[in-house]
Amino acid sequence: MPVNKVVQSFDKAIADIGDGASIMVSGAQGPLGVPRNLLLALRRKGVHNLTLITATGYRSVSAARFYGFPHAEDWIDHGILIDNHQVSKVICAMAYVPGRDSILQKQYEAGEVELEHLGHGPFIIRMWAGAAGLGGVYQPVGIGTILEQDKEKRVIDGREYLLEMPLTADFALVGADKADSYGNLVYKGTGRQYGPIMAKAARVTIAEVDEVVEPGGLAPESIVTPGIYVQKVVRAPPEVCK
Amino acid sequence: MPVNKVVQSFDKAIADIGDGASIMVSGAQGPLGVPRNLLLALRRKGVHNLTLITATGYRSVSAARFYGFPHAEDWIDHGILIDNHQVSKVICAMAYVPGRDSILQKQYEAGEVELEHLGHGPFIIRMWAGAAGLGGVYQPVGIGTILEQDKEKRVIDGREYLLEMPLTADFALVGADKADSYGNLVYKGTGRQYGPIMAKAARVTIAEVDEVVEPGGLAPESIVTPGIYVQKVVRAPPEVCK
Amino acid sequence: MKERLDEQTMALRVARELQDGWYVNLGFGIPALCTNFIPENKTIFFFAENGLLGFGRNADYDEAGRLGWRYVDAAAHPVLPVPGMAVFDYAEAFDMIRGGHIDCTVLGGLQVSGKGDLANWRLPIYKGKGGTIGGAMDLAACCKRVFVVMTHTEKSGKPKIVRECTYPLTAKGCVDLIVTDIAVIRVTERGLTLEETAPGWIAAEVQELTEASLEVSPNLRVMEL
Amino acid sequence: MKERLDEQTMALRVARELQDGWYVNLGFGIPALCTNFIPENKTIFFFAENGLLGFGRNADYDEAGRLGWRYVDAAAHPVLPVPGMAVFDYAEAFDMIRGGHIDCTVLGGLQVSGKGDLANWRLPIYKGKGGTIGGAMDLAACCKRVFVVMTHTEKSGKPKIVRECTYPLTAKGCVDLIVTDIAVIRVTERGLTLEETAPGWIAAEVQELTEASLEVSPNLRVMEL
Repeated sequence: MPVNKVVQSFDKAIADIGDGASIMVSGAQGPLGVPRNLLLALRRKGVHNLTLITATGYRSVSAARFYGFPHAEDWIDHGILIDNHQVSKVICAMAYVPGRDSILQKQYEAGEVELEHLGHGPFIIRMWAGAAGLGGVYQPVGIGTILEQDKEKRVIDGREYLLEMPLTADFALVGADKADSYGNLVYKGTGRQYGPIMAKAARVTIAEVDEVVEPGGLAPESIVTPGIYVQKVVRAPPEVCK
Repeated sequence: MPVNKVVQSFDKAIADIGDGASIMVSGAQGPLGVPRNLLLALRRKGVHNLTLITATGYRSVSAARFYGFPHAEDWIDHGILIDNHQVSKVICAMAYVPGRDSILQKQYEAGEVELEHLGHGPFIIRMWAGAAGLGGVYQPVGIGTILEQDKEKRVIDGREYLLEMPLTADFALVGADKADSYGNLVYKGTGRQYGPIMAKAARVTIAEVDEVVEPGGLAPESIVTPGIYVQKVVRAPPEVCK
Repeated sequence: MKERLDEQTMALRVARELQDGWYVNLGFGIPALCTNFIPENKTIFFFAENGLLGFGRNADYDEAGRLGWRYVDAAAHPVLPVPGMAVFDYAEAFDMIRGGHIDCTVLGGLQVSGKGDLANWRLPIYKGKGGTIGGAMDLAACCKRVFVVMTHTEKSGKPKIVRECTYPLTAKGCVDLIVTDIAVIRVTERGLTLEETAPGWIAAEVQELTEASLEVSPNLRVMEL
Repeated sequence: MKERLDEQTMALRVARELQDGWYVNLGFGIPALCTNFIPENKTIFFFAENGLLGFGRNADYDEAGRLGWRYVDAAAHPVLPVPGMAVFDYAEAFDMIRGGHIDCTVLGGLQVSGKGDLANWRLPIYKGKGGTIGGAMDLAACCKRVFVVMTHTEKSGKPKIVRECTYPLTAKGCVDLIVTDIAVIRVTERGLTLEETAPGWIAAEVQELTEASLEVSPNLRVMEL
């Protein structure tokens, strides 16, 4: 059978995601790379107790306002799952600005949501360790800070390091520019961001892309995420958000 | 001053490499990616006591024969430095086939050369740890094998891992397809191989390329090795080896 | 002497285990011959540890020259690109292996033990640090499935399927399936199960040439070739 | 009250420290203003931790729209591409930081200690797990040089250059240079050295507003602006 990873609807693409799943979602800076329609499908489905592994613990409404997008209040990113109370744990690089009316802060302080606030480098290196099959890595960031808590510290060659454990997930939802039907992905500009690392770190990766091409439609050297890391591809309708 | 990393001769490009330097050299499979002219310059210069960090401990004459290249016996790769007795230590993924008249084997058994034979994954992950500023990584390959020797073993989540330490070098010599004058590199086909990881892991990277273009001559998304990892660029004369 | 399967036929048999859509690594030697036996209605993505996924057949010298030796596999053989192929570097390739993303590796073997230990990277006669480990340990330790294809015995007649490996180990407990020139043997938690014999061979004759003990499958059958 | 430098002037002063050919990260706020003060004869490659190296000035809404919001910096501001720019992913970006490949980061600060400890990611009033660490700890701990640009005191007048940081730490002993609205102070192994004062300020007045003790450089001079 010719392999074809293209799925015809967003609801079908996320059909296997159930209550209690762990999910990495790309997106943080700018409108590119956010798998908006997959997130909307997940909100429609209403699954609960999700573990959300994302850059931030909030919806980037202020960024959307900055861009001057009409309807910035309706900005869609991973934050909609927190806002909709579908998340029971957040693992992120940036949690929230205390006191700035954060929905996550309220849920966290009410005991509704568990929070792991990692900082950016540790967030990324843990996903990388998960993607690359490592048992753990010693990294130098966070010495003398709150990140030391509960972590093994070790001096190697005269420098201090913290042991970080691998982070994987049941699913990754990533936004990309183009896919072929084998799941090979290319990204546009800084829309690349977390796509490559999350696609590698999750067991099942679902990509929302602007364009689907036949195998051969992407030059072999230009492929950023090889199809081995991608299980499903779904095409976004043109220009939902602008 | 406009930054321009292009150097006009191979001898100038390697001028800073002295006795006792550690050097990573790309190349192993096929003719692409081998920095032939930099290696020839290093042989001309006659520096000694080099630590050579390369895929193999031999010159790929048999591969060259297989390709049907004329003068396969004169095949140029990192092996010429071993053949010329300029190397006092080899760190590699594949050392030699015992008994097959290997020059490294003779030098090693005569006590002339020190040898670290790592296997491929550990070879690469150690360079990666060096490139990425890690203190060490726990990786699962080599359990129950000779690779366990002298390594810390640790059970994490029920699986055994070995601790690998970072590997860096004073210099990397890499072969690439094109560079711009800022040192951004792109590679052709499987000529990519070790270029990206060695360029990141060494303190000074010298790239031998088939073509030099102005900044802007490479699309931002197409760049594989960003110029931050590359200190010098030198253009190869057309088609020395075929 | 009874007739044994030739290398092509062994490759044919193991190739039949490869499932549609799998990402598969083939070792040097007999494993590499599997490419000749993938039916048209199956898509297998072949992986080369030097940074290729989904490549085509070997290129001859002229074809390679026309392509500027642009794509070679891990054995340094030039290959043809096919639509949907991806190129990357060694670091990405070994992340794929170590991260458990490769569905299957087919490897040659010098010895396989009753527990599925594999020895395939060096003969034990040499005692020094040398040899060529390469990617063998990574592939054997980390791929989702490890299939070994090899002659059932050494040229001297010495069994290669043994109680304990005496040759330098590649990885412990990694082998899932052994295809030889006289049998197909599955490795399970309970040990080795003889599932198929080559035409003309019976279970007792296979056991005779095997040092480790074989459990005979209730569904033992003759290989279909 | 004596006149202090405004934000643009602080940025001008710290920007003068950036050397031709450096790869430089600029934090949010005052550090980001440095882009306005790079002379034409200097090439500085600006790094954004979301995967950009060598980008140009901020794009306005129309420019960003025409570019399809293709390039944004770590603060989510659209930027213009310039020739020689490279794009990559977060993993590569943090390898660059952690691997010590970035020549310099210019960061804002809440507190800097006499030993060069930096606190800049969260006010201490909040006790929970929240806040936005982001890449601050990585940049401060791993870049080759860390320059801090900040007002010399809090709005209340409380010194920000202190004996020991009381705010949550970003990184220990990381700061090389502090540029404030009244002084330039270098951090060495011996402590803090006052190298420059803003026009109209003398060393004793700067020390007055500084909790940590300052050694006055024998070459103390007035900032050239």
